[in-house]
Amino acid sequence: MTGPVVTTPTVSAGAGVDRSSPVGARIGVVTFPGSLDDRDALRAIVAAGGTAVPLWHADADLHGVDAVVLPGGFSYGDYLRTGAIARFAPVMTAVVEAAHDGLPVLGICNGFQLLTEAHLLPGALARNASLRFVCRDQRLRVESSATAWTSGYAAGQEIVVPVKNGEGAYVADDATLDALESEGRVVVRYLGSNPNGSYRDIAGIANASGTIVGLMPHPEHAIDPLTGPSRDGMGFFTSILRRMLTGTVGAR
Amino acid sequence: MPRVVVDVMLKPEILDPQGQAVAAALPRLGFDGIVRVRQGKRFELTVDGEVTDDRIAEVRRAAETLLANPVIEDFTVRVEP
Amino acid sequence: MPRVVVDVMLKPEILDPQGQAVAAALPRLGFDGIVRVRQGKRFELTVDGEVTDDRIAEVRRAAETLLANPVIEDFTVRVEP
Amino acid sequence: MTDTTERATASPDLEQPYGALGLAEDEYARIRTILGRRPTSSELAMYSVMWSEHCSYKSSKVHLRQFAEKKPDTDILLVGIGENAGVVDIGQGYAVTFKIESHNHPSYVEPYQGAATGVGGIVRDILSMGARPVAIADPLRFGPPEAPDTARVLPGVVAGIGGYANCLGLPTIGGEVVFDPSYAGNPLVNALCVGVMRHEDIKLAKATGPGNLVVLFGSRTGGDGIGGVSVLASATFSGSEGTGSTAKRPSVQVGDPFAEKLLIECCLQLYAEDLVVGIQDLGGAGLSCATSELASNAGTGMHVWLDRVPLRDASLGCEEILMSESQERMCAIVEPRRLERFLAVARRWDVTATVIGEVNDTGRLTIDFHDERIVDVPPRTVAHEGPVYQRPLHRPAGQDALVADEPTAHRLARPGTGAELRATLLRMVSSPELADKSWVTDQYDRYVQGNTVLAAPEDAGVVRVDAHTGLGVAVATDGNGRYTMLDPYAGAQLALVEAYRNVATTGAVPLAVTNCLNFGSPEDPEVMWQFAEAVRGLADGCQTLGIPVTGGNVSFYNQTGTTPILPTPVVGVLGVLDDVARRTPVGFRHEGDMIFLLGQTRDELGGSSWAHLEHGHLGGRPPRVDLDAERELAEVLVAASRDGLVEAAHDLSNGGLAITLVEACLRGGTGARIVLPEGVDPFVGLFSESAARAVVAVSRSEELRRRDMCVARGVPVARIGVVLGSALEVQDQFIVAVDELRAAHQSAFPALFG
Ligand SMILES: Nc1ncnc2c1ncn2[C@@H]1O[C@H](COP(=O)(O)OP(=O)(O)O)[C@@H](O)[C@H]1O
Ligand SMILES: [Mg+2]
Repeated sequence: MTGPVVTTPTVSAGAGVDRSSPVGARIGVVTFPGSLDDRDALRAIVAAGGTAVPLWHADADLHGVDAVVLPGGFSYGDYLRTGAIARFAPVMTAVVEAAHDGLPVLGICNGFQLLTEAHLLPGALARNASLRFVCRDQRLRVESSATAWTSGYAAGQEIVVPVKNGEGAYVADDATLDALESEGRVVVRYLGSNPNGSYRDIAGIANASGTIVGLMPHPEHAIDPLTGPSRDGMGFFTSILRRMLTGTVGAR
Repeated sequence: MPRVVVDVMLKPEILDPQGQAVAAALPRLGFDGIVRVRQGKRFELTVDGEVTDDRIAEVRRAAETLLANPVIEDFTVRVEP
Repeated sequence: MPRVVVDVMLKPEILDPQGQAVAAALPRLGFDGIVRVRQGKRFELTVDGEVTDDRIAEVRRAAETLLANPVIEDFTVRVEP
Repeated sequence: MTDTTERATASPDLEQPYGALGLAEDEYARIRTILGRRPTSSELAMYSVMWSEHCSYKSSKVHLRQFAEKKPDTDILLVGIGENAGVVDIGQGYAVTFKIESHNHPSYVEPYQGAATGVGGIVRDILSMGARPVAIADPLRFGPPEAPDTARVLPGVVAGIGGYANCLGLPTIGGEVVFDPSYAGNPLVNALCVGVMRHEDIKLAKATGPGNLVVLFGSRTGGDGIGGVSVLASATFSGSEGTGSTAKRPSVQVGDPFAEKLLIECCLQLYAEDLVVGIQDLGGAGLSCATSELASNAGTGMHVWLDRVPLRDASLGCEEILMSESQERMCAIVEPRRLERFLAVARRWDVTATVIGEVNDTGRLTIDFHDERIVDVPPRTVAHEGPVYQRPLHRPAGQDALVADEPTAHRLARPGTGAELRATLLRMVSSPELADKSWVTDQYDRYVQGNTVLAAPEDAGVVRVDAHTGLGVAVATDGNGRYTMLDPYAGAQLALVEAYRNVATTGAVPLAVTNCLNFGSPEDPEVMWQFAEAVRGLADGCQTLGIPVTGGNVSFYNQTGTTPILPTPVVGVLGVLDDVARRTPVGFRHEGDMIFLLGQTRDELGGSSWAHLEHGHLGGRPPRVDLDAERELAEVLVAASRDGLVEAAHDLSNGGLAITLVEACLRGGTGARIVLPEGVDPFVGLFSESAARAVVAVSRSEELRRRDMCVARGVPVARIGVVLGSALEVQDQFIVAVDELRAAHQSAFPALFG
């Protein structure tokens, strides 16, 4: 958390590493007070072959990263609303600005909540319908491979990735939902039973250009069958690295 | 339809981490005039028929048993004007 | 010290599972007169000095930017009597 | 007016409310002798809380000594009993610390907050050893599942544990959910935490180095839990002398997991930069405990300016500040030259840190409040030289009758036909005691930190410690109040061997033990007999198995009215895996694998799930304990995992072979065809709870090696079937579809708790 670059990948040997992925792209992971899955996101980036760069909430400098991951956790305890206070962290000013200029951003769980609070993505995440925190291995369908973070999947591909949240119900008004659907911006959808009461089983969405993606499930916890249900989540990280290499980021 | 509001707040002596988190965030956003925040719950109840004294008494009992946790919370009941 | 209250409620069109759960529990406990429940948040803010119009405006801005999420929530600000 | 030492000397005859504070007359007299005067009200507060049962272990100490006396010969203990938590060497320069604690009474009063602050407390214990907390387990016990109060307590407790642990980023990897009417007014909420560190990072609670500073950091101090720590002290300070105010004080503490998360990260950075000399968490007895223990452990003195303590509630009197159990606080000893950096690290994590005192060499703990001396005591007398009691013991009058009431076929009707066996199995599988617990465990984040290799419903939780080598640890907790009621000596050992077996089943080598002893009142000689027997059993068991007790916790006064709970020693066993990739899971996953039963089955149904669930019966003797057999079984299971011989393994416990087979089938999503060994009564074979047994699944190609290994170690082994299809079939008895079993297994909790 103190050094600028994670040099020693904390990942088990050979675990889910995609040898064909490009090396070198620098992907930042922001640590807010209360972030929890920041190390796991860093680990997933390294496992995918990228260079993981820890970013600190109080530092408005993005250190020249090529993309940013906003990780899971309970930033500021999530006491007010999830992501509501983190949105005002100095680093977010830089992230929002860069995101408007096309910097790819992936928000996972708390990061998704934060993206909606920061109005980089529409809608909001509300309390789970069950009123309980839910942690389980979830079947998902990747609805769109036309984003910076899902280009490595086939549209319609089914994957299994953990969800773990207490406020993961995606809500928005009908007009917004209809627009998301018609513009192909629903990126992942829950299959089987909906874990949190999300409208239209939505698990993740993208902005219009496909650079910004937010989802409640945790792909960083599905990179190694030893510590997760599958390695199905790896595609989010290899997708962005491949996009970097081919220089198509933000220019869909 | 008539509406009865039950406000539930943590007892003053109980730690309120939620209120604290908000209070700590406000000055960072440039709101300096707010010195203390406590966060509680607000229930808006729509009651059947008129708001009689009996209804209010019922709401009060509901507040006591379900809406508030008397071990750590206080509540007030009032009819919305 | 003077107190300003901000009430935050989910917009009517947004699902309120907490309110629903309470509404479902009430009849089980024998409270039959309450037909609908919505649950929201209540913030009690203690402000510095007098409650001037400026202060109220500040609280309103704080509510807009931080205390409520206008995408899904409405809020009201009032000075506690 | 503040009650100063001067005033105490000048007014020796002032009446003091020591009785209301839970101190006996002779205890009060001893305090006067120690001080050579009457105590000030602050000193009285400190002694009363530190000499309470909870802090001083006055009734249990004479028994707990056996854990040290009978400690097996081992060099794995880097820090032994007596510190916040023991530390175990797991090799490769890594050390693990783990400990279990109870938060029973607070969780009854306010289930969510009681359980949440229970997690917070044990995590700080682990943190104070210098370790990063890496996992939680939560053994829980509640009243009857269908009781209305259980519907209040259980969901609240579970949400509280999840709410706190999830927010800290700690995976919850194991635990228990047990029901019995005796816990109705007194649920048991025990929490275990595991932490990992490098050997050189171990920290101790010692205030060494005169001139060093005492820094209090974390949350501000409020009026929480005052008096809560001395279970007997219901009296408040309102009647006492001094500054004690009459304001209302909360009886319940509210946890702030976000504050604790920051405290964890702050401490880990402080350790990494080597900025602390000694450190102690603030738990029960708050500052009274932290200051006196830090000074006493180091044999130094300490001076504290109590008015410097940052307060949440300005109306607190000095006695209350000393006794407050406000959560999320730590106390560090810091060299003056490191202070600036210390404070900078604290600021980085938004943690309030304040110098409240200084270490000196006076051998006394002195505390001032606004320039007046309110405490002047030898710290050892507060922290370590409290009263010790040899409480009277008495074997319960009804014990013989209880043991004589064997669940024989004559006394309790047993299912005779295949159809009856099938119906019995389905009823038992759908009882909350044996049903699927994912309603509970799905509320816990098991993935966070990215190192969880096994979690519920596996036999033990397994977390990876080192990603390069795959080094990891396994932990399991067990306890059985029914067995312990029938025979406390054997019951404690059965808890031990079950946890031990669970750890070995995953392939981990069992290394060390922690325990939480939940009992009724120590003033009841019959309860005290149960306690003494249980401790003796546990100490003997650990000695024979060769694994030391590294720490634990005693919780007395668990009773409703005068009726005590079932005596419930909960035992946690820690094991190590050189490579977690070798862990053995529970589920039968591969069609065609051969199923073996290891160990010997006897007609042992005393205290069993069957007797309890089908007949509401508790009597007879619990299953026989055979520690040598347990050790041999564990060796076979560990060796099999190391050599890659087994595809799955699951131990036998509550509900016997039948339940073990159901769980392995459901977990793996397969069926099995079982042929019970010849000469075995089908009912006994399926439902007996004989210990030292496990089921393993072996691929056909490994069958011979497997058998040889068992034979070589003298472990009885029988091939009982094959993984096959989508039904569980017990040949010549019954067949039941896995889907039907799953529906029965999964329905219980949602039906009860929504
Ligand atoms: N049942 C027990 N078995 C072994 N050690 C115990 C037991 N109960 C308490 N201890 C040890 O006694 C010491 C004091 O316990 P405790 O008061 O719970 O610690 P803390 O002060 O950290 O809360 C600790 O080292 C603890 O491990
Ligand atoms: Mg401790």
